[in-house]
Amino acid sequence: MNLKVDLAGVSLKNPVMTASGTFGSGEEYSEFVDLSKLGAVVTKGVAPTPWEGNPTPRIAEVYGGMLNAIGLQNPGIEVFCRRDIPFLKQFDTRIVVNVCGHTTEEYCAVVERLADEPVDLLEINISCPNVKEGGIAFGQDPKGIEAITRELKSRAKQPVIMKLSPNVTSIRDCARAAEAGGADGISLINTLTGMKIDVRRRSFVLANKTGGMSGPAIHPIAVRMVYEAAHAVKIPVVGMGGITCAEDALEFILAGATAVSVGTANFINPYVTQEIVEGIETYLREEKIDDIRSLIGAVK
Amino acid sequence: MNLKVDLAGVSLKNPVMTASGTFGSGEEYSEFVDLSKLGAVVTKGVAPTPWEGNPTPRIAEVYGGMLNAIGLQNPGIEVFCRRDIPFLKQFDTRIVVNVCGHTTEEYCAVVERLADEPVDLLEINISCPNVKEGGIAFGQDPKGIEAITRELKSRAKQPVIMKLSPNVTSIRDCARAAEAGGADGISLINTLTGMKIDVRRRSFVLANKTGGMSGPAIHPIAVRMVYEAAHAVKIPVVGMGGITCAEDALEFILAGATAVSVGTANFINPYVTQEIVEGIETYLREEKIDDIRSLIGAVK
Amino acid sequence: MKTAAICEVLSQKELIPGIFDLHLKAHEITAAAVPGQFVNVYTKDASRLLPRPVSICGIDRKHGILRLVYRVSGEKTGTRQFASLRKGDEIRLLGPLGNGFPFEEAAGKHIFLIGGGIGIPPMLETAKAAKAEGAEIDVILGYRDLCFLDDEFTAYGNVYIATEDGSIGIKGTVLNVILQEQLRADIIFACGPKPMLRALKAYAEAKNIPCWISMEERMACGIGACLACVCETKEKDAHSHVRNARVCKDGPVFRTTEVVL
Amino acid sequence: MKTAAICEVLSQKELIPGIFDLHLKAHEITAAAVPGQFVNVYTKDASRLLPRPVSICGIDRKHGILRLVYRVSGEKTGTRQFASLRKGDEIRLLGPLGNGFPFEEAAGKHIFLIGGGIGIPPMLETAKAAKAEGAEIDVILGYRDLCFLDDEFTAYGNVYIATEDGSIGIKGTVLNVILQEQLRADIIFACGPKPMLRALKAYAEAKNIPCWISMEERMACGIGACLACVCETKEKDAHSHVRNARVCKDGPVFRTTEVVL
Ligand SMILES: Cc1cc2nc3c(=O)[nH]c(=O)nc-3n(C[C@H](O)[C@H](O)[C@H](O)COP(=O)(O)OP(=O)(O)OC[C@H]3O[C@@H](n4cnc5c(N)ncnc54)[C@H](O)[C@@H]3O)c2cc1C
Ligand SMILES: Cc1cc2nc3c(=O)[nH]c(=O)nc-3n(C[C@H](O)[C@H](O)[C@H](O)COP(=O)(O)OP(=O)(O)OC[C@H]3O[C@@H](n4cnc5c(N)ncnc54)[C@H](O)[C@@H]3O)c2cc1C
Ligand SMILES: Cc1cc2nc3c(=O)[nH]c(=O)nc-3n(C[C@H](O)[C@H](O)[C@H](O)COP(=O)(O)O)c2cc1C
Ligand SMILES: Cc1cc2nc3c(=O)[nH]c(=O)nc-3n(C[C@H](O)[C@H](O)[C@H](O)COP(=O)(O)O)c2cc1C
Ligand code: FES
Ligand code: FES
Repeated sequence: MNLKVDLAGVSLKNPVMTASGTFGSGEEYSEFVDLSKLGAVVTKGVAPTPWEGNPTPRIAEVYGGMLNAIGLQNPGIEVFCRRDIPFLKQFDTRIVVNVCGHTTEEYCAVVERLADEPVDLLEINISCPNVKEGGIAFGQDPKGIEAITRELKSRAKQPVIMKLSPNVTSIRDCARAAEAGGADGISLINTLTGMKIDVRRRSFVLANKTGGMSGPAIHPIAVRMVYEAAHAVKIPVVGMGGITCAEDALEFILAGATAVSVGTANFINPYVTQEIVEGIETYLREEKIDDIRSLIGAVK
Repeated sequence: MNLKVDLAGVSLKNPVMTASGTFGSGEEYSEFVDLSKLGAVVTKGVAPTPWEGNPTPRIAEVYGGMLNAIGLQNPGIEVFCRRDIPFLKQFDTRIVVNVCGHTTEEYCAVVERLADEPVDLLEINISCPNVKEGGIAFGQDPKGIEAITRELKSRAKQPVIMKLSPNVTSIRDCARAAEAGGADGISLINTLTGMKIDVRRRSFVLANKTGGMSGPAIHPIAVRMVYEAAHAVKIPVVGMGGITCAEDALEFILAGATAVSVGTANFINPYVTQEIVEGIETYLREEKIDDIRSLIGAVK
Repeated sequence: MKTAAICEVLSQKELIPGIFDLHLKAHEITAAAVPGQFVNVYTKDASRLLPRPVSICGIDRKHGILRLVYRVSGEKTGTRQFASLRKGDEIRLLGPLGNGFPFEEAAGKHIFLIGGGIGIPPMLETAKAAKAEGAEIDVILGYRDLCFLDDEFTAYGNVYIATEDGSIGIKGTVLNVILQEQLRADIIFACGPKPMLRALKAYAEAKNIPCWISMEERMACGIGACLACVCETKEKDAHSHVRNARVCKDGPVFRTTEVVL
Repeated sequence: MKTAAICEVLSQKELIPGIFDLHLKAHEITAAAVPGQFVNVYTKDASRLLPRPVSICGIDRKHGILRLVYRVSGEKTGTRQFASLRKGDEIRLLGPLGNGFPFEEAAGKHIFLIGGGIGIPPMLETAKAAKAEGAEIDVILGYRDLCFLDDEFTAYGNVYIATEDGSIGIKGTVLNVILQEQLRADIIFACGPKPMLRALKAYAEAKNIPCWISMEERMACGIGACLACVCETKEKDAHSHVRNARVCKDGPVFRTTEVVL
């Protein structure tokens, strides 16, 4: 039985990765999960310098999910390279670094700094709804996506995966723009912009007013977008959004994803990523499928 | 205590309406709810001629909601005028007719046919994700929205509310386009396009592959969009998406909606619309608020 | 009168693996129900919102007891949640829904009551009602292998059994029973999987026997408002005039001659 | 070692209206827990996903019994669901989380243990631990009106009470107690609402008394990974180097001199 997949030229031992921002740099969850059992660890977004993020409250519970407006708090690339990469190198898993910036130059700075680091893939977050500059501003406009992709590709040593926003009219156009800019893959979905109001206090629940919605509630929207994107481009697609179990992950794969990322579910069950790997194995066994790759995009 | 609101020149006894397509033409739910207690009944979409809708399965359960791809089955405007309007006229509530069509001409035909009928408002569905022609094709492009709004406004005798799609990059632009076209109001959100895959059968759950997602899972996204739209235009906004209780409805009103529509929740609790009216009354009493209108857009 | 009510569980037992027999206190629903109607059952877990339609298997009007017999369709399903209900627990129902079998048509006639698999439960109360009308009843039940409820039908008529593997009764389908036992009827009432209904429709129409069948479709409202649950009809349906009748309201019981299977 | 475990409810009672006292079988968690740590409690209802952080009120390592005392914060909340738990029910926990009070600092010292409202529960196990270290303890508890847990503190020290309305003890806040009773301490441990913590911070820093307080913030992961639960610190935090420490991991207990309130 083969669980290995090839993501933009990088071989993953299985298609299960972590979703950026929900798994730190793996350290906290390594108390629960053997990171060597995962296809890859995708780190929290990292910028050229430390970012302090948004004021609190940063999160709110919503039906079947949550809103977050963390605002990309992170220690900056130097601390990251010194502390987090060596930590992750202890494990037999792939390292995907999620990159953020306020400007194209900032994204470029991170990508260049990582050139000689033992990092397998770069995931470029052009879809964060919670920062004033950068983030989603890049990710909602096909022209912008193509331009920044091209810029980063000309500098990156590792394969580049562009992380797309679901807050768009046509995910197909965004996917094609990333492909046109030379991306080695795309990942989606980032969070859907949402809002919660406290009707008794008559105020926003989040200090940032809006936040990104994640969790099982968004899964059907994410599957649809992954399906559309996978049919629009030839580069591989990483599917995410609301995965809580192996079946949720398999929906993405059947819709056309080569790999998947698990986010919010980690907060509910810290063992979940490893359980999903095991659940996929069980599924393949029960369905008598030899090779997970035969499932990629199998539902048309 | 005042619950009355003015929606595009039409006075509603309270802001609670039904969401199109979830309440038939009111007859079935009149066994559970006193329709005279509602601000308005919004009917299922009606076209110039009978439409047979999509193949089954037309619905699927998803986490915190459902997908539907009914495909606007309806008996056409003649049967509707003969049967459904007289039924609704028995009640002391406002009648809002939801209009659909494959082409601008078809929308116009319905609107013209309704000119001399005792109908209070028209809601124009340019956002149905489940039909091949018409529907969402009109509703995702600001230019298209403006054009069809202008066309309909030149023919309509009743105030026109344009129903917008959430499957867009900028709901603000869509809202402004409707306003520019002369709309008397806008309503949102229609359903978010989603997909569900049966991983055991390895096929789509819906015959139509994709369907529109509704129910409490979409509420935070809808509240955000209503907030954005209400701040982009001067015309009144009807908020909907995932309302299951008075608090959910009040979030929309605080975000800027003049009225709200309750959809999927009817399927779970057929008494829900009336309970929401009562819940809003209780809230106003407890919070010592005299006039619901003071809450419209109160959270900024 | 349809009612949405929170009902108390009186008892629940597993008849055969995966098939549960649930007795509920539901005065208002039993007061209004007729055989062949169904109820919508809601899960407690708020993440699953849609109702599970379940046919009425037994109506005890005097004590207000409603009986449902249902199959757990898989893990992580709503029916799996129902299976954990214990005496004293509560569950939300909406019903009675749909039209029911026209058992008054059975008065004084010789009838077949045919059930296949999880389509068997509604036939039990139908048998009771048809018997009360003075019908002479042949009950024909099709199972995969293990039987349930079969013993309870003997009070109302001759019971014939077919199993896929032939472990009990006749090997094959309910139609094999009819042919092999050379049974005859004036009227047929049936509920079961689509292939069975299709075969019965062909049989009944060939023999010119009036036949009513109970149909299944995914449902949301359960009362005819959402148009989720349609099935194709020969003539224009009364609601939308497009040959798509609502299973929940215009059915679930249809004359075979009305529907396209 | 943190564990996510399904725990059995041993008992639950309502101490005063809306405040519940829950005893759980949680061997792995009690084995690792120290006073001032907390656990994440998950609802059964799958529509509510985030954990409810609840401080550990009691640790019975011998019997593996964990005690939580919590307030139902409103209708339709997760805590309202917890309140319906009965003996034998199960509930999912993750813990122990956070750092706890440095009760070893209390060894042989005179200390204040201060709790305000629903901040009182964690002080009970802290009192036990500090007493075991040989501390001399003044317990100062602030309530709105009705008292709970106050009688249990008498085993560990002198108990002073303040109520907002003065119905019991001294009218006012815990600070009124300190001033009015002219109490003195070498060290302070406290948990309670932000205004109380702010006042204590000012008091302790003015008097140069080392003071540790337990902070509150909305949480998702509970283990330091998501950066939801930060509080402002004076110096750069160890994780992100931006003066935003994680309450769930770097806290919930901080030296007042570390944080900006
Ligand atoms: C009129 C009618 C009467 C029925 N009577 C019985 C009965 O007496 N006993 C019995 O065991 N079953 C009966 N069924 C089938 C029963 O409704 C489904 O088995 C059940 O809904 C499956 O729900 P689940 O929670 O197990 O599955 P899930 O997979 O959790 O269901 C997800 C959604 O799909 C719907 N769904 C899944 N399968 C079906 C199906 N076959 N038909 C309709 N909706 C489905 C569910 O209602 C739910 O909305 C009847 C169906 C209909 C339409
Ligand atoms: C470290 C720590 C220890 C705590 N210890 C206790 C305790 O011992 N006893 C006790 O009664 N309460 C304690 N609290 C507060 C408790 O977490 C909240 O009252 C509870 O989460 C509210 O949940 P709910 O289901 O009642 O409300 P809901 O409105 O259903 O909660 C919605 C979401 O908001 C979060 N939330 C709401 N209020 C708070 C809050 N004040 N702090 C953090 N998250 C909140 C919930 O966790 C949940 O994710 C503690 C909080 C923290 C951070
Ligand atoms: C608390 C939180 C923080 C996140 N931070 C990041 C981030 O730093 N970079 C990024 O690209 N996505 C970030 N995301 C988005 C997730 O990686 C993921 O795309 C999204 O949450 C959908 O997946 P899920 O539903 O499984 O959580 C964050 C999500 C959450 C909930
Ligand atoms: C079964 C179903 C049918 C619908 N049919 C229509 C329709 O005919 N016209 C329309 O404008 N919207 C239609 N909608 C969308 C709803 O009116 C509403 O915009 C959407 O469901 C969000 O609200 P909710 O979450 O409260 O259901 C339909 C929704 C559902 C679930
Ligand atoms: S389920 Fe709504 S019409 Fe039948
Ligand atoms: S709750 Fe995730 S870092 Fe504290």
